[in-house]
Amino acid sequence: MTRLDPRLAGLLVALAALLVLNVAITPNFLNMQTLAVNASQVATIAIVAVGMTLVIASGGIDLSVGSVMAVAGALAPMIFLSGWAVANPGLGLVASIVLPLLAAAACGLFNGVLIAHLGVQPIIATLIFFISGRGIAQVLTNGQLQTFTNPDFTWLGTGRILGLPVQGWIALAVTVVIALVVRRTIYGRYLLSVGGNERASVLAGAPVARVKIATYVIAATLAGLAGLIVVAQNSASDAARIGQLMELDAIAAAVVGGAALSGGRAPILGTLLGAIFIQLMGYTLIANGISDEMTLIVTAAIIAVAVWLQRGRRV
Amino acid sequence: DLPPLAQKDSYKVGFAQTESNNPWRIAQTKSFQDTAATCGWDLVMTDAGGSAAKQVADVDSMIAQGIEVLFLPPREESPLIPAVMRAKAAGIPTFLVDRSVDKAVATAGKDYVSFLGSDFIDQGKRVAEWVIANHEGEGKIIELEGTTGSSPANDRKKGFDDAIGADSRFTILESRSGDFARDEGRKVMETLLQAHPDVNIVYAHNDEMAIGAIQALEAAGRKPGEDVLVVSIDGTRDALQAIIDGKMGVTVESSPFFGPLACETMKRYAAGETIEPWVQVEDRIFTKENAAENLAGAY
Amino acid sequence: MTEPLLQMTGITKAFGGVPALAEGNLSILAGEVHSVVGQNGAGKSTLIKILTGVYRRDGGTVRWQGREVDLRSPREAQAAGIATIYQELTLVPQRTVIENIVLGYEPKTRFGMIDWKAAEARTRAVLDRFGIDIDPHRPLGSFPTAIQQLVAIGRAASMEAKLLIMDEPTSSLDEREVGVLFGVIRALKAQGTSVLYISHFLDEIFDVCDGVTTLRDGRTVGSARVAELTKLDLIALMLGRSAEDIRRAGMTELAGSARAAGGETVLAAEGLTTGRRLRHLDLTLRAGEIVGLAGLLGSGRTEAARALFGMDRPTGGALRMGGKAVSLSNPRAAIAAGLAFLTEDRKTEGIIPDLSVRENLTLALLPRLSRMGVVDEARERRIVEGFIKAIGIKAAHMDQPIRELSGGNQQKVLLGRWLAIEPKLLILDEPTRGVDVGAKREIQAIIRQRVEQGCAVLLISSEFEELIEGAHDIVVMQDGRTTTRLSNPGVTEDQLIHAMAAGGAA
Amino acid sequence: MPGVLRQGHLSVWVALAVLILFGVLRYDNFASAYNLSSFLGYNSMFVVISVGMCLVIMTGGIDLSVGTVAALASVVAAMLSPQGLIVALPGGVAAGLLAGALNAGMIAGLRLPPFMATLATMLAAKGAALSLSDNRTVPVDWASDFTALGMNKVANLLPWTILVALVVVVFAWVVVQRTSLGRTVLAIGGNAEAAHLMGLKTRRAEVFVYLFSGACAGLAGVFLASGYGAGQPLEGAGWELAAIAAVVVGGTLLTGGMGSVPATVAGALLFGLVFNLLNFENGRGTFSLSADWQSVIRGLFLLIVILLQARLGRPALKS
Ligand SMILES: Nc1ncnc2c1ncn2[C@@H]1O[C@H](COP(=O)(O)OP(=O)(O)OP(=O)(O)O)[C@@H](O)[C@H]1O
Ligand SMILES: Nc1ncnc2c1ncn2[C@@H]1O[C@H](COP(=O)(O)OP(=O)(O)OP(=O)(O)O)[C@@H](O)[C@H]1O
Ligand SMILES: [Mg+2]
Ligand SMILES: [Mg+2]
Repeated sequence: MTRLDPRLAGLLVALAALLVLNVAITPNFLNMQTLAVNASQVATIAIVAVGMTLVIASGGIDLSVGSVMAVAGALAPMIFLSGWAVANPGLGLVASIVLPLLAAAACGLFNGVLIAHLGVQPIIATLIFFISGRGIAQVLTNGQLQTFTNPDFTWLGTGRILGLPVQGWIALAVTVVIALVVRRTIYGRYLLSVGGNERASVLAGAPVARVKIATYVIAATLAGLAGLIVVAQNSASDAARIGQLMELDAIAAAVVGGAALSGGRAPILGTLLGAIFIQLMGYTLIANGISDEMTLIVTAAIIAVAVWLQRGRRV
Repeated sequence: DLPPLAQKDSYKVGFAQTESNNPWRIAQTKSFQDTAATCGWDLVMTDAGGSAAKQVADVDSMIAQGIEVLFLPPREESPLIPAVMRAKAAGIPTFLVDRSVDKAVATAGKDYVSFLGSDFIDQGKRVAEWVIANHEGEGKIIELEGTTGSSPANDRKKGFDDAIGADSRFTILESRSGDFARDEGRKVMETLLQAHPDVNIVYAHNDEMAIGAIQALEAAGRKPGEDVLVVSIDGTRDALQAIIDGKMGVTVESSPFFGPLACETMKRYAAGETIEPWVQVEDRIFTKENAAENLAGAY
Repeated sequence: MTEPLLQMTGITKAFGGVPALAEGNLSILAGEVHSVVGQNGAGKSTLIKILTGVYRRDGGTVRWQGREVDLRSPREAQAAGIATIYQELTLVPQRTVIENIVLGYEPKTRFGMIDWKAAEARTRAVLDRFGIDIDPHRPLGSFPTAIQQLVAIGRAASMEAKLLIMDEPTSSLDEREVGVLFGVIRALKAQGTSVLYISHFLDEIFDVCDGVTTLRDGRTVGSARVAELTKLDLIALMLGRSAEDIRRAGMTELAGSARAAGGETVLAAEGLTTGRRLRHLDLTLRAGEIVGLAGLLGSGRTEAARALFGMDRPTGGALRMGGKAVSLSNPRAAIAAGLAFLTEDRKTEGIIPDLSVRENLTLALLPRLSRMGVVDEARERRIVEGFIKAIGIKAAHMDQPIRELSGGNQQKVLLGRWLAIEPKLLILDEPTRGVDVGAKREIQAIIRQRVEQGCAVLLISSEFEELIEGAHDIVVMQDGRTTTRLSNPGVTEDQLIHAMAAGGAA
Repeated sequence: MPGVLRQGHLSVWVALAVLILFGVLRYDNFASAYNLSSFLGYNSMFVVISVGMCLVIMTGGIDLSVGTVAALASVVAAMLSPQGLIVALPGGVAAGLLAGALNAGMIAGLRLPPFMATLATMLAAKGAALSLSDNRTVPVDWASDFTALGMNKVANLLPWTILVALVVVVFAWVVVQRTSLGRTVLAIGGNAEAAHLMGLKTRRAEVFVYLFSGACAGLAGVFLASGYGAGQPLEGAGWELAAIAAVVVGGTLLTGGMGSVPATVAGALLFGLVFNLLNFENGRGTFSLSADWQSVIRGLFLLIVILLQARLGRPALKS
């Protein structure tokens, strides 16, 4: 039935080891607030990484997620701070969530069309938006930092449900839904087959272009969602900074979680665990006062080891 | 032996910005743009995207275009020396803005006209002095540093650490980079707060990180301004508001509005005046006494 | 007697606990052409890959030229004098033909640089030897499978090895190329080179081989001189049944399938043209009828299939279904219209290696297996279960990744993929390639059964026997055009060869 | 064998020619010796890392670490600069080689995916650069001959760095075109499994490309320290993407198996040229492009080149 990937088991062991280590050495590790902090910090990476996993499964890569976050994050305050939204608070709030997500989806559509219909290599196609997307966001906001107080909107980033941050729940929900989509739907099956062998998939009747476009749209929409969360969390939108380096974090989470950059595999739960692993590792280093330079070096070593543990063994 | 500058109505002026990824830089750029209209500048602007090497190449391309005056905020002390030297060789008077270059290699009055700006070390020191004067009892400090390796981060750290170290009441529990960003500052603060719940002072190298720290404190149920004192540098509108709201203690100004000063200094130079090597910018200090009145003028 | 050139004894190998080889023995004399036969999944390729260091063996010994050896990589094997053509083509499609022939053995100038002139000369010599006339500066991947296979053979044959291993080298060659290959093998043998020759075409074994070793379920069950065996003996040994059984069952299952009278036309091509390859295709395919497509290598049979299946855009002519002109713009449209196409290159155009047997088998069926985008997995499992039994797919379980299956079993899964959609027209390009005699009959039986139920079949095959016994009509192609239509029964091999060769290039 | 102007590589040369023509016609002083030499001086760093990246990508790999490795090498070279060029140059290159060896070990030895292995090295090199430099730029010894490499010019026109870069380019080109090592590099990218089964020395070739790329990054770091008078631990951000873009715009597929060294150089120069032209456009003052618009325009430009490439025919296999 469900194949429990031995890779996943390896990651779980590593995660458990990290937890034990923290309980032993990190001050005040075992309390609710620690969980809340980590859940809130991991949420955006996890959400983006889940989308990235789909893209990677299709045999692609998406460098533009950070820029898409910036675009969505720049749009939201522009909308709810506009005169119209102030006059219609309810509608304004909905619009300030839906419209940025649509804009993000449009960015994904752009990537997807370049890749699926014009045959541009994914890393380059998404590099275009990586370079210019943030510029667009900055042009939109005139380069200004937008700060605001809007409790309804900031609930997305600061609210709590059952004592845990809203965005943590959102990330969990996204993971579960996407995992089900991959496992149970025809889209998921086509996704894996397109990533596994594109030519054969075409011949077996898979709608390759549509699958790819859908994948980039999903990834971009999730990135947009993450962008909204970041903005809500900060009560500020800084187009120059939102989502910076997110593409690398997301790819790292996906790969540590067991995705293969050659495509054809989409371990969504693994991605969530991968994101948690990376988050917890960062937390451990900061909380224990490892210097910034050493943090970089230790992170590098841990990523290498984690990927080494993950690497698929062929006989 | 500085290149002379003729007195004219209009000049072709180069402004080689280092980057545009934070509100401070954007305000600075805008200040130069606004001044261009009033000061008779035909402004050539470039953006180095945070790369010192590209900034030198940008200056090169401006020299090729025949600018008459150069305003340069050097990204780093040493790497921009070639740019200063080449401008000098091309007969272009250069004014350094907001950061300086390595004094051992290039000197004001000889290689460039003057340095216009404030003193990052002094900014840090002034924050420390305010804390020493206004904090009662023991102080356990978390320091949120700017971008690792950048000169304002290094200088603001040095100024603060040296001054605060002189008073034995204070200990720095942890000092860590928040990358000059609100989001990163908040995340680091959230984590450090878990490890060091006994903290009662947060010193951030800029206001954005300070705001991030305030958010982290509030999310953890702490009361910034009451049980934790937050102090920083910049003087942004959000920081002044936080001071007014009682969540923040002090912010030392680091003004980005260089345009008028640049115009004035250039005119003085063209008129044949000898310019002092350091045209110091008077940085104000904002506390709850004067925050409200300065809110409107902040960026 | 002198010691054999190669002696492998008691070789064992298991993949993830599942044994592939339990007791592999193989002994090859210097200067002999030796064959290993066995059903799909018997362990032939595994045995070879163990010899050449692709896999590590779990147990057993290998003696090479009288000494015990442990070859740990293909490179070491080559250095020891063993050149290999693996079952799955292992060349670099993006690189030119020249590079693929000389890679690793480049002629050098005095300064250690590659001497491209000499490399080209060597390539031309190899190509000439096989009678191929192509531009060797073009990327190898731009040529059809058969050419690629010949290049692989040419590369290995030009290495001057002591032992040349060929794992199903003729699976995509036609009779003429096979003849050329045999000439080369005999010449090598005359020079004292040994050849290990694996093939499911038993006739070929009787043609060129001196000795034969039989594998069954990972065990060597016999080794003999070819001259002492009959074909029937060999099959019996492979399948583990008595010769009598086999005789009764007949050799080709396609033989004697009755033509359904007056089946209606499913698909008709009238003067179909694509780009520059397919020049003129006239073809009528009726329900309940098998039409064979014959032709020399490069005559455009695969191109014809691609055009029918909507893979290449037609530039002229018409395609009709049920009397109406249709245009199938892509495979998806073709599938929707009831077409199925089993391609000749299963590795690049067939399997999705990391997906399971189940997921591979139902790939084309998915739209019908799902409601509102959700796949009905229970039904899927039932269907796959049925096919695994019906076609006799040998897999550990249906969730095993297909890449772990032997070549022949992969082919069966792909056939299952197309049978599952119950097509109106089934296009089969070399469907029994790499399939053992037993399985070949099973596959043929399934095809016949489908035809009797009213399916139309277009059968592309380089095996005369399969065409003559199996097809109701045989259409012959030459140079991208259909030239002749021969009607069964009554077509003879001579007639077919004549029709294929007649006229020459237009 | 292959003409420099092969089909798939044509677009980059066309684009380069068009942009140069545009610049010469539109801007005064664009074609001046001053601009040419400063352009070449600055871009020699990108030429070098792009060539290293090109060979890596030919194997189907990628090297994300080039930017931070260059920064690390610049720090090392700056620290060695009092010993003179003769020590600092090899020292910086050795730092690059060390990082390359780390990559090679993880990729060819432990079989980690190149993307992740070099990502790890990217972080580690940054950490190392910051530790070594104590978080500060490291000024070079201006009294030594170290800065001669980066600041002096032949005939007051051609910077020494571009000449050194040219040597690297020719070396890479010869390796790819004329040695079995180079052909193995291409074969790995085409089909790694096949290359292994064909008995090629695939490990050796993989080790070579990562070492080479590391050395190129090291050399770029030396150029950086020497040309700008300091070791800069924070420089090099985004260089890897610039190099990848240069390689791809030069017609190389990221899946490997093909590619062109000269076209990669053209790709690197092309991107440098875009920056240069934008600076000149700003100077014309007809309209002032803000930094935000500049990145939008660069993205659009990349889009146009890519679309051009799709038009002029990809070097893809269509069979
Ligand atoms: N890499 C692998 N992983 C798991 N199982 C494998 C692997 N390679 C081969 N097998 C299994 O080993 C057995 C022998 O396979 P092998 O390829 O040697 O058969 P073969 O005799 O060459 O068959 P064919 O005639 O179909 O090529 C098969 O059951 C196959 O599923
Ligand atoms: N010997 C050859 N010399 C040159 N080109 C060839 C040769 N063989 C095939 N080709 C190319 O392949 C095209 C047709 O190949 P196609 O694959 O359709 O043939 P086929 O009859 O299906 O052969 P196969 O049995 O190999 O599948 C030809 O038009 C030609 O371009
Ligand atoms: Mg086999
Ligand atoms: Mg064919």
